[in-house]
Amino acid sequence: MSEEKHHIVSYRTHAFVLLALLVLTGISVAITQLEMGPMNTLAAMIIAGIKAAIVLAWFMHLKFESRFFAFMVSAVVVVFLLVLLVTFFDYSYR
Amino acid sequence: MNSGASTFVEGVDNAFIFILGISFFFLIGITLVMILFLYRYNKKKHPKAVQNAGSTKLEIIWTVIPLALVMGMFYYGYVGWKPMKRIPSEGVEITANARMWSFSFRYDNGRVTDKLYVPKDTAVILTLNAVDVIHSLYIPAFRVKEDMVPGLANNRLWFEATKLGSYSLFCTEYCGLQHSYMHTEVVVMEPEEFWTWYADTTGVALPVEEGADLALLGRQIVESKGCLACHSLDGSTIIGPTFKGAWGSNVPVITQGQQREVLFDYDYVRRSIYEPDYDIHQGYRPGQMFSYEGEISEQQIELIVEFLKSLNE
Amino acid sequence: MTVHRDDLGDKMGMWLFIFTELLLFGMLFVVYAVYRSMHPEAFKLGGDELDVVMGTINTIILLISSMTVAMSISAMQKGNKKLALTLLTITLIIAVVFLVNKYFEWGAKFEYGFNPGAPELLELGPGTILFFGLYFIMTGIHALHIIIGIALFIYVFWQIRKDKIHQTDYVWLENTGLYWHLVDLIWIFLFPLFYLIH
Amino acid sequence: MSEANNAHNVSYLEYKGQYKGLFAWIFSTDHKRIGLLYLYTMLLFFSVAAILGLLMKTQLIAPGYTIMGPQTYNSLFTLHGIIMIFIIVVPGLPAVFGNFFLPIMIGAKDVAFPKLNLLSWWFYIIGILIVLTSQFMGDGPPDTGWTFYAPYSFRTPTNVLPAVFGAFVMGFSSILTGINFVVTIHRMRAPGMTWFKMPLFPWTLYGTAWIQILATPVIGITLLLIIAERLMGIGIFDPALGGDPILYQHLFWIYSHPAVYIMILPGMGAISEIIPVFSRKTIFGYKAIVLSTMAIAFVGYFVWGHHMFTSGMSGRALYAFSFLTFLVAIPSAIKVFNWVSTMHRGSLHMQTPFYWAVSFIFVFMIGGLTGLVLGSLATNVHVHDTHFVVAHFHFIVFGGTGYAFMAALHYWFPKMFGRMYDMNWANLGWGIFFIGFNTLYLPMFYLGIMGMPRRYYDYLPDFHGGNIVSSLGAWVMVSGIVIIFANLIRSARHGEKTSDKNPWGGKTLEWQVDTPPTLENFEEIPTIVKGPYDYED
Repeated sequence: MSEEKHHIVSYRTHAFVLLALLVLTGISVAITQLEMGPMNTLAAMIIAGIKAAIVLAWFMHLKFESRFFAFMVSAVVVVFLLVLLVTFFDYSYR
Repeated sequence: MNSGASTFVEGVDNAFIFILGISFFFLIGITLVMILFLYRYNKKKHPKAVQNAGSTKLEIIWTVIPLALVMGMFYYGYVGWKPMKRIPSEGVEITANARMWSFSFRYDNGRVTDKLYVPKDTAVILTLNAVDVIHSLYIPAFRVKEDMVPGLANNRLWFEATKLGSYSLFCTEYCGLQHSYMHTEVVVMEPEEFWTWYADTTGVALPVEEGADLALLGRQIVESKGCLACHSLDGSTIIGPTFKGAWGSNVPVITQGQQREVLFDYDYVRRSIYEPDYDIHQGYRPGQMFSYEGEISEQQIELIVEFLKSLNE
Repeated sequence: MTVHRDDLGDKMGMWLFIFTELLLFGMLFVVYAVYRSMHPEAFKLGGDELDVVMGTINTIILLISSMTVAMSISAMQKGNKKLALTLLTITLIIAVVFLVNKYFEWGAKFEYGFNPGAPELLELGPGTILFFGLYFIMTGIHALHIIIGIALFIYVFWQIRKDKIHQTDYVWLENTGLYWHLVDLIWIFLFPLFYLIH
Repeated sequence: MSEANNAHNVSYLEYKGQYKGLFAWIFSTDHKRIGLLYLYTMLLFFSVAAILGLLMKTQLIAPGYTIMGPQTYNSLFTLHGIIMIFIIVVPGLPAVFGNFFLPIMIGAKDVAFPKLNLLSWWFYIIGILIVLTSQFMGDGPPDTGWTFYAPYSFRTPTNVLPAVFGAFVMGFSSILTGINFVVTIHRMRAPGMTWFKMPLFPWTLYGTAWIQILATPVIGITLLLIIAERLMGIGIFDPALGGDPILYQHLFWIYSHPAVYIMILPGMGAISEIIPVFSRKTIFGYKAIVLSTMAIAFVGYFVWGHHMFTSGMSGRALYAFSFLTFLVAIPSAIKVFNWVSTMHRGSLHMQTPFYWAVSFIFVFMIGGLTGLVLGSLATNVHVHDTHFVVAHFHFIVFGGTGYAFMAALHYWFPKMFGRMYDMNWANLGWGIFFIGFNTLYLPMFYLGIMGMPRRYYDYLPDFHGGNIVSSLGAWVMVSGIVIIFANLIRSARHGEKTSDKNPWGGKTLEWQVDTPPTLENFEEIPTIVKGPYDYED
């Protein structure tokens, strides 16, 4: 089924994506140098989540693939988060 | 079912009866229906099948009814289990220690026993410790069980015995070679009798009578502490080196990475019991034996030495 | 037999494989979360021992390499074989540089005795032992993926040179790219969790 | 291509490819040949593990030393568990019948990645070989049990590493098969075969494949951590270094509970194929069975903690897991009701596969209902880690998957080999096996409720009665297995030849192709217009 149309991502877009990722990396390094207690980790994880989403959407072409791919990825992330949550049913109440 | 002897028995057995009752009903009912179908709709009697692709109504019925039933089971299970986790603030506190492959029970006054002695109609709170690997303390007659996990702090189990007598206590978490021999007994006594027994701390120091067979006493200690599970008396290698002919020999050991030879004497025996990984007998693995400090007293070591000496005769 | 070709199917297979990788690392993150919740202080002290500058450099170059791979796919789609090969070469070099950095980082940790089983580490207590145990296991398995990625890139490079991978049949390149982005994704989480905790 | 070797009219068994002899099999990428490769490997190892089981039951016939010492006993139940779980029931139906029939049932010429499929078998074989080296090398056979519980698995001096590493390698086999099946089902269904026109066996394989993909990496990393622990002492699970052995159990069961559904779902699928065919009636509640399959696959992922009710976990985790466990019981119940309803007013053909299917429902009900006892908190505390659990999971894994495997084997046998087995011997074997099976495992429920712990080499005299019955049952059951296997092996070589495309009157696609199938299964890919079990004519 090679006749399907492929979306070609331009070099410019790639460069912008990289720029965004580098800026976010800078922000996360800077923000974790501040003393914010547990908020540090939260902030770092949120930024990492955004970076991951950007990589998935543009570099990994999820934005341009069939919707089913994005659905599968989200399902896997949900399964992982649920496993983490259920595990902490034990560790939070020991 | 075996005789119930603690306050948990009623709750647990109610859950058993509820679940098993429903289970038997469905098992027998569905099996009979199937047998009936096999008979009535056999191709000889019923050559043409009547098609029926399903019924949403039936699907809903047999989703909702079992759902209600299992929620009932969940409820009974929860009710029977809840008191096990509600540990009372007062009671007889005992520390249960497990190691490969024996239990020992330490009372607040320092008394250490192989069997678990408890008073009747009194809350008993066990703090569960394990030295080497995971064990599990199980008293079927009391319907209690909890794993004894090394490194897990504040792992407790409680029960209140309601009948006099002695009951089996098993290790139920597989823990190696002698797992199936790792069992002892719980002895339930009248409270007065228990407190008299408890106050009798003469048991802490061994009464060695004049002229007693010291080697025999030593042998009893070696047997009750489970040493023979790893150390043979006939010269064969089990997990650790044999005791046969060991006394007075020169043992090739590795001490902190250095090879050397040490004399198998009182000091060596004592160190091997209290700090087993200090001198590793060459050809054997470290980390196999854990310290018996607090479980075998100095006096007991002297008796063990007498026993080891006797093996050379 | 007729040759069966289904690019979308191949890509789907690659994604499914990526899911297994995500969950494999995912469980390490679960382990990390559990032990960090048990020993928050020791993990902070452990994090202080890691070199933020080195970590940041590795993050930046890995992100750049992700872009060069993505660009090489675009180049391949446009039929620019030469550019695709150049971009792949840059990616390969970056992958090697990442490993070299890692080698020096690990070497420094070994020197200080933070490697598993080192007597110095054993004296620092359970939290620190677990932190460095996880550090070595997680960055180690990540580095292993980088090595596999390098092997894949070399193979793909060769295939492009031989025109086995070309403008109308480049699913191997795409899938290798996906794999490389996965390596990047994992690092995006590893970096803050190990280097940026204070 | 010469006419005699045309992929459209030569049976897959006779097709001459690039290689000859044994190599024509072990290097074949044909999904049917790969299916048979798995079948032969499994039958071989099943026989080995069954003998190990028989030896253990013989040891237990009386208290004390009967025929072996404790170290031998411990390594036997470890090997029995590793072989049965990792080599037989986890790959089980998907690897044998899934490989053979999935493409045919959905109207495809092969799976999506035939080479990967062969690689998957090679990973499987290499994994087996690595596991086997553990028996002959180093410090003696491993004695940890198939669960490799920390910290015992890195304290014991026995040869645990190869066993763990072999299981790890077999994980790749499982993952690759899962990926292959998901892509095959998504991309290669025949024109007109919509999702809800797909037969139920492929549906269950689809659910199973997802669990294989999402759960197997968990055991992979867990086993790697055990290896790292043993080799380097990283401390992740070692309490002496601050690790938490209970975390090992979490990770282990995050895989190993879904693995139970990897084992049982395809079995349910096979039963869902057999019952309508031998009732000459469309399956009752097709969509309900599909939905319950997917529900089991999803919820089954979050109930692992019920293996750990007495492990020292927090109380809140306990009742969350107990609650979820009861939820996952419902979809299985729905399936049983639908199967029985399919038989209602059918025209039942009493033949060997149907005997197996009906007895499957019976033993599976016992397994499922005793699972309720284990899912409930109060009763679990009493029977956890006793013979009750051993009986329960043998009823599910052997009674469920094992019976379904035998049912599927007797059902598809003529299609696979182009020969028919002897029905009388097959029925006799089934009867003896069924009696032996129940005599063997039912007393274990009683022993468990009486309080006999599992993995016991020796026991107190109180437990003697139940053990005698159980051990005798083992001998009866193994006699049944011998009859069944002897009949099948003889028939595969010398049985009555048949080219009847459809001996049982099935409606799914595999009964429309040649017997045995040609190399490419279909001369022309069919277009599907009807549902899978359409008996309306």
